[in-house]
Amino acid sequence: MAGVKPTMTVDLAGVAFPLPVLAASGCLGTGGEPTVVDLRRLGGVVTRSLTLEPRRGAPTPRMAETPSGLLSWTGLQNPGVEGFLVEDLPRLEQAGVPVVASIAGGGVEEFLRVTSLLQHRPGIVALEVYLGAPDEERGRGRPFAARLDRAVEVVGAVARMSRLPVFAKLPYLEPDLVETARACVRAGAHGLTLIGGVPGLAVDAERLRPELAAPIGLLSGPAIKPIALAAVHRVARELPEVPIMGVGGIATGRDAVEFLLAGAWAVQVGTAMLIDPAAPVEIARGILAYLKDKQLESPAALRGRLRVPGTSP
Amino acid sequence: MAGVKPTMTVDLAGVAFPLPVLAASGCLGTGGEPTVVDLRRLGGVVTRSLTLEPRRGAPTPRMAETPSGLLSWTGLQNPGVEGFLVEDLPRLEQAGVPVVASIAGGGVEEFLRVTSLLQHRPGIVALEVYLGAPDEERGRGRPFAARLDRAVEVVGAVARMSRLPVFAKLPYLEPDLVETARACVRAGAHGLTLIGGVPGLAVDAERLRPELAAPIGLLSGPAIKPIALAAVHRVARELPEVPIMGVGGIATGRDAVEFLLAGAWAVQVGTAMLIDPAAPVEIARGILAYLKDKQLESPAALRGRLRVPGTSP
Amino acid sequence: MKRVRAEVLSVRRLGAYHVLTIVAPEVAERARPGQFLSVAMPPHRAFLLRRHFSIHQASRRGGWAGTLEFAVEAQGPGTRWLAEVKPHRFLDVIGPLGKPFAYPARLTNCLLVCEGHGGAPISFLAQELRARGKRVDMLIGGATHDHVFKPIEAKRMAQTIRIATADGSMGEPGSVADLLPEMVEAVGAQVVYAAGPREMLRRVAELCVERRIPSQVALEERMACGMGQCFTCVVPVIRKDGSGYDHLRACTEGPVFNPARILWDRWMGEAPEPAPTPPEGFPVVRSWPG
Amino acid sequence: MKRVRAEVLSVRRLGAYHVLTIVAPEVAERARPGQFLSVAMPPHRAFLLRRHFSIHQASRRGGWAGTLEFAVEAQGPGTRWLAEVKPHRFLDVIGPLGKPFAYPARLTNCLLVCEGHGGAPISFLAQELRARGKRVDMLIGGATHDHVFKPIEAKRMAQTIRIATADGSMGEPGSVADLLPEMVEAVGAQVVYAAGPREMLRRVAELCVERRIPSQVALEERMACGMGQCFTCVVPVIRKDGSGYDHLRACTEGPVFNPARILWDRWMGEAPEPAPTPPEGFPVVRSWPG
Ligand SMILES: Cc1cc2nc3c(=O)[nH]c(=O)nc-3n(C[C@H](O)[C@H](O)[C@H](O)COP(=O)(O)OP(=O)(O)OC[C@H]3O[C@@H](n4cnc5c(N)ncnc54)[C@H](O)[C@@H]3O)c2cc1C
Ligand SMILES: Cc1cc2nc3c(=O)[nH]c(=O)nc-3n(C[C@H](O)[C@H](O)[C@H](O)COP(=O)(O)OP(=O)(O)OC[C@H]3O[C@@H](n4cnc5c(N)ncnc54)[C@H](O)[C@@H]3O)c2cc1C
Ligand SMILES: Cc1cc2nc3c(=O)[nH]c(=O)nc-3n(C[C@H](O)[C@H](O)[C@H](O)COP(=O)(O)O)c2cc1C
Ligand SMILES: Cc1cc2nc3c(=O)[nH]c(=O)nc-3n(C[C@H](O)[C@H](O)[C@H](O)COP(=O)(O)O)c2cc1C
Ligand code: FES
Ligand code: FES
Repeated sequence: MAGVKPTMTVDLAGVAFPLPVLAASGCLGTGGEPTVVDLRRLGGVVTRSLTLEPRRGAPTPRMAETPSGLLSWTGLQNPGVEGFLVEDLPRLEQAGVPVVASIAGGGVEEFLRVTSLLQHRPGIVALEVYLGAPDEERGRGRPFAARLDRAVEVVGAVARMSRLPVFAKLPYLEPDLVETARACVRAGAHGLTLIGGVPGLAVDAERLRPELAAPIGLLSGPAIKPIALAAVHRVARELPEVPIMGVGGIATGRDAVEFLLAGAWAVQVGTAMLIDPAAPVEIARGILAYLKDKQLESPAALRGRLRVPGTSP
Repeated sequence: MAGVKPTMTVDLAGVAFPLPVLAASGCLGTGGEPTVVDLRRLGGVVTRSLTLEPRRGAPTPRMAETPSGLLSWTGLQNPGVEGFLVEDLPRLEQAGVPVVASIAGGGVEEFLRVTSLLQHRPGIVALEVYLGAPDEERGRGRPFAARLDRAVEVVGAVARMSRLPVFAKLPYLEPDLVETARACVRAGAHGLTLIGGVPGLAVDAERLRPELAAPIGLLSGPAIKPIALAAVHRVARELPEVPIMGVGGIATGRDAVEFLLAGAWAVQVGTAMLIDPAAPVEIARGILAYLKDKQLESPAALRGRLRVPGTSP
Repeated sequence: MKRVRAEVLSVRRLGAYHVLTIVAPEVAERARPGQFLSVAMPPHRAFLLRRHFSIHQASRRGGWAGTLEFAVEAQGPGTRWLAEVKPHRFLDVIGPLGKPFAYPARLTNCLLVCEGHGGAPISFLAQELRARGKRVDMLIGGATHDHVFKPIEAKRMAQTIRIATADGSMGEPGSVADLLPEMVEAVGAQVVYAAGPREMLRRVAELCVERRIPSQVALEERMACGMGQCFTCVVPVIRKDGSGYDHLRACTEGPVFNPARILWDRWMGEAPEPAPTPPEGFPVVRSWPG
Repeated sequence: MKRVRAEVLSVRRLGAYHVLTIVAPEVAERARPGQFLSVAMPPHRAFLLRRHFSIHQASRRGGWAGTLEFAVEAQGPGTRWLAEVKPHRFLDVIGPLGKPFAYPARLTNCLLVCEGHGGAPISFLAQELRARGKRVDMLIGGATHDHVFKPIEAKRMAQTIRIATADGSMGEPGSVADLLPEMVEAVGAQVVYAAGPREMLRRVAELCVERRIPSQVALEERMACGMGQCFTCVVPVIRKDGSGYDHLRACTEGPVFNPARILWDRWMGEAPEPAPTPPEGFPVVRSWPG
């Protein structure tokens, strides 16, 4: 067998990521904490979602374990843009890892101010607009993504201002996921990140209380993998030209390959990295092994290769 | 401790179920097959969703196992109303178990014809309108629940005709679950069944194919328990007077108690019964033990007792 | 069918397989070749569903009375767990499940064909046919010699036996299906029974239809419940009156089927299908023309 | 912090606990009382997250050099699995994690208070304080006598010790917090250290604030990662300048905190909160007035 030596670089909206595996938002602190994760071996880091001012976030308890899943809601706790730029970005920059800044806000104005403060900073290669963030301006705390007009407004405003490629990150939506994704792209998003968890509740029957103070949290981890895969598949089939970061329950190289086959251009890893800080490295290794085994030259060769019976390959 | 002897009967929309644990639709065949499940020890049986004519359903493969979940799509395979009435109902009737007939159809007319054939049959105590059924008439195969107007149309038509209480069964919807539930109740539904699984995809990376022929299936089992609990909680909080059957990932008595606390009036068990045919019996036993331990008189005493911090109990 | 707590008596390594012997008198009593067991997985696992295994042996008499054997080929987490189960542990077992192979009333020359763990039910069948005074000939195959199921025992039971392995490490290289036409002639097969991979079964089916030899095959389709409740395990089978086909449950209406009636293309996912209507996140019911 | 594959040397039953000894020289070398370990769960389980345990002992010298001990109270699936781990199995361990107890520079009389498995870190601390020439007095409690952590060893290390159990099966009936005021007086406590259930810690905090005794408590809050990445483990802590409070991570900024700065009501979920805005299925960010 001729030994194909695959290249692992992927290009999404003009940004070259050295590996198709990024740390998902909120699962690597702000990125600047000392950690057992070797930043240099990541394809990129998506920061914790950043707001203009520091936010203290939700009260505890903030998490519960569920069958093959993690239910959590930290309520956008973050040090604010300034805190991030001073405390965290330098260390990320030093590691030389591509940084995708996740931006959030309670209203359109805040998203724009965060964008303006981040988009010129060296090291930051793209923005991810967190549409799961609660719309405090017009949505009574529901996420921007829950209203198509608001999702479009935020994404559009950020995309018009931004000099960097903009990824719109959507929570799980049913049935309007594809429609919302399409609207975000029309509004100017250069790419999409799918998905940001599924709302869930855990109950403590002994204490007659929700396990989370929130009380609703977002479900992540292997439990949601099929849901995230379906989301990526549906959107990728309708919008094959749009770069998609697949995220949700990825824990192994094989999981990542499944997302690439379903139509993702790259993947992000959240919960798995909380359990095994080396997970992204192992996942990248697994993708490489798969490519070699299948004699393929790059992760892009897998994109959307899923053969649905009855459709042409 | 004064030994409270709880009664397990629950009343939903005027129907008395001897136990608050029913077999969920599609997980006990049509109900008439010989099985290791002891029908007499169930609170009730929801039939496989019935259409006017027999349906052959989806091609195989129809299932895949996912982390703590089952992904499946049988495509409404069922013997048709006539087949059910002749083959299955007699055996259910003989067992004396309350039967909830799950009705489905490709369009409003079919739902109505199924209703008219079922509603006078002895043994059938209620109807469950399966809004996850694909709308072949106006929805290009998307479920009725995906369009509020169609959900309302079907539920309204069935409720107007039916002499039996009507439960609307909703799939997971985001963000419009509460809105759709409310519209179904306004249209005449006497109760709600929440939820009917979450769309998901499983990928066979070796064969570059979806694991299911469908290719999208519905995720069920413990993986979705937090999602179903959140759905029940959200709707119950907004519609406290409406009887809710909670379903999704219930495998133990404790799981069932969590649903009752979150606002369900009774629960249904699907996937768990495929794994352990005695699961509903064990679940009912677990609820009883919990009630005794907490000195409560009936499952209704648990309803919505979840104490959300900051709200009155 | 019965649900029992069955003690594991022993776990023996046998080439690529692990043969488990369990104590389950009520199941053993009724078990017939072609039927299967369903075994529950341990609690707190990410894999929840029961696993299904053909009955390889059911002892109704003698020192082993009341025991059952099944052979596990460790592939995924469930079979790997079972292969490592310790003796004296109890398993939650339901069985016997499904329709068994039918024995021929008058015909005598039975050709039994298997590949891989399909050898487990076929070897049980061979024994029962012999006990009924039938002539048994066998074709046994597998990926490697390790996957050839109990060839020595087969030699004892069968008049003639031929072996094929994919890698040629035992018997002839290739599939048993390659040897089938010759073997059918050589032994004067009047009935053919087969168990194993779909591709092989399909070739058996084609040959038997062509030569008009009655035959039965034991299929494996993914099963969520194994007991007829969920309809996830169906196989497209042509109606007796030829008026179309039905989706029959492999767990209750099978796993043994008349291969002449199976729509192989359709079952194996090769039928030209209309492009699915956009599911938009929800499964779509597709009607399949008969 | 280091991530290591640590061999389990032994698992000893100790009343309601199982004490695991593992080989992890790089971790043992740095470990200090109050710090903790995170242990990965086995694959294919429905419970995925690492579990966290206070370091009970770290041997840097002698025959046991390079080993660590932690005590597991089996409650849920994760701790039950650990309690049954067999020697020579390897665990995926990260440690030492978190901020340790600070040793007093000048003050000498240290009162150590614990209940339940809080005894594990407190016993380690007692030993280290003794090694630094401090006077150690101890209050040890638990639900039953089985939950009183190593009382004999405590007697050896402490000048005085008193015991309380909820069911009165050992020492006095009730909580160690009931004995605290008397004990503080009796031993002339200059510093108080505590670990155990929240209710008890809170009472320790109140007394120490009232009497102006410097104190430190080791908290347990649910942790998804234990390494500072996820912010799920926060505790509301009043800022040094009194200008409000911050949500600090128990895993990196704790688990040892100055109890005077913890907003106990808020942390324990008893603060009167505004009714949550309707989340409509999505979590809602709530701003918490400082
Ligand atoms: C009627 C019948 C008889 C069988 N007899 C035997 C036997 O005698 N010896 C033996 O080794 N195996 C037998 N199998 C196959 C065996 O059930 C699977 O290999 C096993 O379920 C795989 O589980 P896993 O966890 O190891 O693999 P995984 O691939 O992780 O299983 C994932 C899911 O797919 C299902 N699945 C995977 N492979 C198969 C398959 N081939 N057939 C049906 N479902 C599958 C599993 O049940 C499970 O739900 C039989 C299957 C059926 C249906
Ligand atoms: C810093 C720290 C030190 C600890 N030291 C010890 C110790 O020395 N000995 C000991 O027996 N236990 C200790 N615990 C508690 C121990 O981590 C939990 O008992 C254990 O995680 C429960 O896991 P489970 O699977 O048995 O229970 P489950 O209830 O099934 O756990 C479900 C989830 O809740 C979390 N959880 C449950 N209880 C606790 C708790 N008390 N604190 C934090 N998370 C919890 C688990 O980590 C898991 O994510 C400590 C916890 C922390 C945070
Ligand atoms: C503790 C935690 C915090 C998170 N915080 C954020 C966040 O601030 N912004 C965001 O876009 N997503 C956040 N997420 C969502 C993840 O980025 C990811 O979309 C989700 O967890 C699904 O992926 P996973 O299954 O790999 O974890 C968070 C997830 C977790 C578990
Ligand atoms: C194999 C299978 C078939 C099902 N068929 C139907 C059906 O015909 N009609 C219906 O309303 N729900 C059907 N469901 C959904 C269940 O009734 C239930 O809502 C869902 O599985 C979630 O519950 P669970 O997690 O307890 O399984 C089916 C579920 C499974 C697993
Ligand atoms: S596996 Fe459930 S019906 Fe056959
Ligand atoms: S547990 Fe993840 S930050 Fe503390």
